[in-house]
Amino acid sequence: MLSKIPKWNMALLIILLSEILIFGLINPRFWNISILLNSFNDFIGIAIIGFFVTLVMITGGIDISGGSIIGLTSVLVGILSQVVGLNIWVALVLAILAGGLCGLLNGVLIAYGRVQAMVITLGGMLLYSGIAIVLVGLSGVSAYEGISGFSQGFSNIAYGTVFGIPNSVVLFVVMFVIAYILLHRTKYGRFIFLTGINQNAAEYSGINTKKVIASTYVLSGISAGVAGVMLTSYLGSARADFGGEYLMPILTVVVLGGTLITGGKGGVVGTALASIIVGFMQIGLQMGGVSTQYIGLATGSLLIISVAILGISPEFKSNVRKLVSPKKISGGKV
Amino acid sequence: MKSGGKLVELEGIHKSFGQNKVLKGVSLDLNEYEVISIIGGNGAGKSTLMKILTGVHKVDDGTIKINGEKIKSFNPYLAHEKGIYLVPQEPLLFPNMTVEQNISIGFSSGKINIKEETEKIVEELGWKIDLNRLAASLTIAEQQQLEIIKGLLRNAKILILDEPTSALTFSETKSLFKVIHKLKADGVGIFYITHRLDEVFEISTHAVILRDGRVTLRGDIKDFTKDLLIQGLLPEGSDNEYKDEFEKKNIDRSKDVPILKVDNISGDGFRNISFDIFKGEVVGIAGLVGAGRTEIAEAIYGITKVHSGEVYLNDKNITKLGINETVRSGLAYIPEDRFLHGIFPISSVRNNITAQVIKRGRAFLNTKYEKEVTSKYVDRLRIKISDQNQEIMSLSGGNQQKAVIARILSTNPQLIIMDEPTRGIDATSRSDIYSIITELKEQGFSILLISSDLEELERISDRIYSIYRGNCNAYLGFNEINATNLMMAAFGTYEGSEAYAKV
Amino acid sequence: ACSSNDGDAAADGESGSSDSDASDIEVVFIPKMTGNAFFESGNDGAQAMAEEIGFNVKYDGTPEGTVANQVQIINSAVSSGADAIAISSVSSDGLNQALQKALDAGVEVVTWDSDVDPEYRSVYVNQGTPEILGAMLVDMAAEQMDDPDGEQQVAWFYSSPTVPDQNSWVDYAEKYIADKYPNWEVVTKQFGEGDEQKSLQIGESIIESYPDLDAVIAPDSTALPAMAQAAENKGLSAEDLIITGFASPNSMRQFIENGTIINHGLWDVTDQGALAVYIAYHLASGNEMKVGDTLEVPGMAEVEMEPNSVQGYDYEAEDSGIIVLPERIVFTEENTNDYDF
Amino acid sequence: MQKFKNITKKREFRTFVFLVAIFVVVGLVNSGFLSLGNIHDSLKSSLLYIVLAVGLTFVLLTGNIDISVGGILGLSAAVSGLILRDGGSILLAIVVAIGIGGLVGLINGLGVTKLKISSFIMTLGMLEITRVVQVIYTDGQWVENLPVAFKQIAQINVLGINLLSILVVAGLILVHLYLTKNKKGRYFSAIGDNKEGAILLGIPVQRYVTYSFVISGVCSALAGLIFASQIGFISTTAGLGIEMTVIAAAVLGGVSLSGGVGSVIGAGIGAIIMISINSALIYMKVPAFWNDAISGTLLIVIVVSDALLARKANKQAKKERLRARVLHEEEVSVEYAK
Ligand SMILES: Nc1ncnc2c1ncn2[C@@H]1O[C@H](COP(=O)(O)OP(=O)(O)OP(=O)(O)O)[C@@H](O)[C@H]1O
Ligand SMILES: Nc1ncnc2c1ncn2[C@@H]1O[C@H](COP(=O)(O)OP(=O)(O)OP(=O)(O)O)[C@@H](O)[C@H]1O
Ligand SMILES: [Mg+2]
Ligand SMILES: [Mg+2]
Repeated sequence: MLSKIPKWNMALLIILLSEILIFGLINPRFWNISILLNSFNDFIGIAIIGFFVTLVMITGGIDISGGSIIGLTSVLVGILSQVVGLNIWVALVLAILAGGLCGLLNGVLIAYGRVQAMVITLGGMLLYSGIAIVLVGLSGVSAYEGISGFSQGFSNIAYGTVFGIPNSVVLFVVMFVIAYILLHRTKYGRFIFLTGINQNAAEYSGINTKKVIASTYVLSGISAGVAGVMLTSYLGSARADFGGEYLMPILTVVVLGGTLITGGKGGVVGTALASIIVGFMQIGLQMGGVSTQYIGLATGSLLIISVAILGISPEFKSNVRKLVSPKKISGGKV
Repeated sequence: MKSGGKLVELEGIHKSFGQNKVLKGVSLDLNEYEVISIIGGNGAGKSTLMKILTGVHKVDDGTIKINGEKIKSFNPYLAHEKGIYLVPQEPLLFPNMTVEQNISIGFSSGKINIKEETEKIVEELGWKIDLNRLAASLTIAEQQQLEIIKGLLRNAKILILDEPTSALTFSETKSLFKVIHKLKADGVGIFYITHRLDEVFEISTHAVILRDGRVTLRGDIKDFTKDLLIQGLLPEGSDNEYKDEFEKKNIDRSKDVPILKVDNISGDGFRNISFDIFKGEVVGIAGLVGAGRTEIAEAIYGITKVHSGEVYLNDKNITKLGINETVRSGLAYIPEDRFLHGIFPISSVRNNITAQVIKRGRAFLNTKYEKEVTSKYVDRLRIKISDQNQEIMSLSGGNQQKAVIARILSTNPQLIIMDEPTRGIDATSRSDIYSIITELKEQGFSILLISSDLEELERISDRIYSIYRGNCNAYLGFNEINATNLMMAAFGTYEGSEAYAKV
Repeated sequence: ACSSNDGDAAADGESGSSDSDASDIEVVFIPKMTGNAFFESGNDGAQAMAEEIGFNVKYDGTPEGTVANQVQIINSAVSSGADAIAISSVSSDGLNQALQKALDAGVEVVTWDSDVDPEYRSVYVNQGTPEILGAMLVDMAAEQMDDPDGEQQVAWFYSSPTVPDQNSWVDYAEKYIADKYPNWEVVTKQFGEGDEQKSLQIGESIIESYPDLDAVIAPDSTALPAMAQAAENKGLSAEDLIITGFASPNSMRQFIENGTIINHGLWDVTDQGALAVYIAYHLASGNEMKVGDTLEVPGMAEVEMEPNSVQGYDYEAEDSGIIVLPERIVFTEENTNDYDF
Repeated sequence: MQKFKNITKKREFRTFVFLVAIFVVVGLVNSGFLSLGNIHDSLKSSLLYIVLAVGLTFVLLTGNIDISVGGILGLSAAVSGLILRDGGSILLAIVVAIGIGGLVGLINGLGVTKLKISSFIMTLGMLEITRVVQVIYTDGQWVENLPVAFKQIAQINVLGINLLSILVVAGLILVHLYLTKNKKGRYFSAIGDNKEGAILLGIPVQRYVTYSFVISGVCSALAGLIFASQIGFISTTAGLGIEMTVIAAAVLGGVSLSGGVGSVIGAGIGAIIMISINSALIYMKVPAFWNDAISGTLLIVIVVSDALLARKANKQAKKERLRARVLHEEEVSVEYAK
């Protein structure tokens, strides 16, 4: 299943296009390009973490701590800039680095401790959001009010535009290109695949698989940090509980994008398409009058049906062929 | 010879995987009291045919009759009911179960005492096997032994052995043959697949040559000679004669500086090992399964720790280096367990072959270069593929092995440690590999060859060290290398020109 | 009583084509989270009101109730051309930019239950200020005590340290305690994360690890029933441990009836929901509301728009104010059967 | 003695030691934590997680995963809760719940085996679908005021021990025996250990994979009933996010996510650890805003130290085995004398 990734990307593209077509027919406002572009803000966090969780998943791991790293970096941006009084841009860089540090902890424990990634990052998920709450608790700002009062420059991160294109779209593209090049164009990316397919064989081939594995978690942590900064700017406030609900959506876009949960196969193009599909589906259905709490039915069905259709197609096709020409295939006797 | 009832009748079997037509109308019968050797090149379709006979693969076309009864829809469960058992080419054990659990699982008749039966058969074979060990900790040879034991225990009416001896040495093979002869006498029908042509004459009643998805030759074993078999195996219409020769010269290298100098190393599974390898020679390592040869190789390569002693590559101390650094220093290793340590199963042939060359390159990949390297080695090793992007898992076992060898060769290492390099490789390809080894020697590369195939060791090694229970017990110089000496050495009873391990 | 149904057709920016026909008006009614009895009851009220008047209410929320989700919902409400939003916000400031965009697009913004920065909405339908509610929580516990002025150990138990409203009530309540009942000691503050099983377990652990505890105050619709269940499991009645807080009467009735608790409070969230969407509809129909205005609401008493200062805000504007629900209810054995939400 | 030694080598034993360690450490701070009452409570609180973990273990053993447990729990609890609230019999409610669990499990299983959808995707999709179905079925309302008789079930004590706990523990042991001693029970781990090998041996792989999902679904439904009985009301978000806790519990107890390894006993102990952490922090009187940070750290410390211990033991075993093969100095002379 999903073995022909380019084919799967094609399928995703078709899903995306038909989605745009159908939702537009239901509510023509959906075709408003600025609504579509601005909607990137609402799933950018899921997408950019998804890009790098794709790398993690290809090594055969999983990272579910991204959502809580968002909360932690958001709080850090807030505390460093508002409470400690650092320059906002310095605070922002430090917060992203902290995200990388969280990823490093995950990565080192998983790669060098050889512990199952799911549990380590689950522990990480609790730990990082816990740290965020503790930081807020210790710094004296009230956890429930959030930290706000950011400068206009900071809020431009999310609300600015480049040549009329919203920054969120630009960031989406930039992070995508980085992930794409890393994964599909460099030696490092190849090592990620090889490690995910057979860590032993990669090790015997002289690839430092532990470093490769650990580094993907660092990248994933950094991307979560970037998402945290983006979200803080977008929402104009820093809170510990930001990102908490991203856990399943991130995994959804990665697996819907065609990356094998067992590692070794996949790609960021699929993740990018899938995140747009899921993001647009959300808006499209909402604009079509569907209440958000029912959208899970659509995403769930989409997930199962699309993968099922691709999965059965070879068998299905051969069955159809057999039905059409019941007896002989070709090939002569000896 | 007794002749018995018909067990298996295959007729007009067709099978393709996608575009790849693997079996093009194979017809084959097996009777009681028969051992049919199936031989054929890598990728000829032998394993596929046998998997069809066990219901693992569905036939596209053709009929299967078991005990005269036509089978419509076949599956492994049904195959077991019919008394068919396959000992697979690649061991398919349950790594997280103990040896005993591996033997007992899926046993259909609960009546017999499995433990007792196992002990009986193990004794008969003379193999050592600890029932409480976890299968994950078995070496490939031990896994193969376990698979064979499983097969022998099943009381199968139709037993299929797919290259059972590829990782076994002569002594294990011999005891296996004894058991096979007994089974045959009991009326069991046996399909036996091998690339070791000598075995064919030792064990079978009939031989079948499968080439390119068709049976090209079949008959009573008495009608065959080894040359006839080889002729039958050669690609159709190929005019190039099969060169079954390997040239080696006795050169006095004692004055040269060794490429690899192993100086009295000890580690887990071996102790006090010393030897040298010089430029342009093949040094063999002989020994029985479990003697500790692989452990020595892995310690040199940097996978496991050397407790004491030193290893020098070109005078550089590489004892404490990790795999990364040893690779960079010019060492390469072909591991014995292809599936666990060799291939990247769900990756393309190209990515498998270039996995190590790209390490030398820059940060960015160069697809053109990768394609070139791949096609060069695919041609040179005659790897049977339909496309460079084909998943390596869909290749036959022998072709997978060749891809692994291609990967190592492509890095141009100074010294290659080959651990069972021709396991599962057919006779013609084997000579391809030997000729590459000759070439490498001429170019000044050196090879450390660990092999369970006595004939191979004898033919291509310039010098041989023998390992017996973790100690180096004998040395065979160029002129001392022959089958008898090798056998004695492996059993720890040979005393060669240089004394070893006399503490 | 349908006085404002015939308000004149002042065009509001976005829903340009809207005339006085009520069925053209869509109000998006946004809870903090879905799947919570409190908000579902609010929605019941909102839907009933919409049905009565004839406008549309779309109930839109997510089970997780996070800032990002609410922003996303606001954004698509605006994109899809809704006329008004009535929202219970999960964050006092996180929605500001999204609401600003809504206002820019001509969408009316009303808040209910939990407010945002007053600049970004017209009316807040308030169940009571934190002072009122904080004091109410404490008083409900105090009135059950034999000696409220004596030394009493109390515990707080609600959903999480990051939700705004519950924390703000508790903050005020603690001030109130320090003021009025200085001998009380707050021994612990626990969070159930809105998870029933965890809340039950924490409830039991609170009972076990604070044997001298006198009262647990649980202003959370999951924590309160779970706490009562915990007490019931431990065989405690209201005599042994005072349990009170905010939750809907339906979820607490059995505990009142079997004597596990004496009282708990809430306001009529059905009314609150109804009022919120009615005001939103009223504004979206082109009417204006100014501080001091009164409004006749169908099926309810007349309400008055008070200045933001009642909630302690600095921001004052003519068209921004607060409507405080007239009453909050303390449910006891006597009256619990009068309510169904 | 030998037997005891064998037990100590088992993975479950280490998990059990961690559990005891947590109780002892917390007990040092607050002796109440070591009281029988609290141990009893901890077991009771863990029941539904134990049941979920048992079901999930079947799926994990076959090398698959089931993310939909929380959704099935919520849906079956809500449907049977409505039956009970509206005066239906308890038996009917139980049957319906199990039916729902079994049905969703069957859909999961068929999706995985017949449509060849990876189990992660299949059950993730089903998780979302069951959640929405629950909202639609209950009209977004909580199911409240369950009959006292039903709630009482969770509180029945036999000889001072909670009846449900006895049933669950007894069931756990039976399932453990089935999985380890029964010929067919071992198929589950065999499939996860080596699918190709299992196919070759004639094990009906697809059927057993499907069974595993059905079992997991039924267990989720049973957990839903325990949930309803213990808690007495069912929100539309009942069991939200529970899958991660259950997965962590199973892994903590030594079940491998890649299949073939693990036991239900271990998973059950893992569940008790995961759940006891919640109350441990209350007993230790740590300010609650530390909870997540501490549980996260604890989880990491346990799995990492366990992995290190396991690795060390493996290395030691390998070393000993290899060493035993080597002919050592004292033996050499003997050998050569022959
Ligand atoms: N599962 C599969 N999918 C696709 N192709 C396959 C598959 N299994 C085998 N093949 C192809 O079928 C052909 C025959 O393979 P098979 O394993 O039967 O060869 P073999 O005769 O056993 O060779 P060897 O001696 O190397 O084991 C090869 O070309 C191989 O690539
Ligand atoms: N407990 C274990 N766990 C994992 N791998 C093991 C274990 N024990 C041995 N091995 C591996 O088995 C291999 C060694 O095999 P073996 O002991 O048969 O070596 P050998 O004596 O050289 O065998 P042969 O003579 O057949 O090559 C190495 O790859 C080693 O790492
Ligand atoms: Mg083969
Ligand atoms: Mg070996």
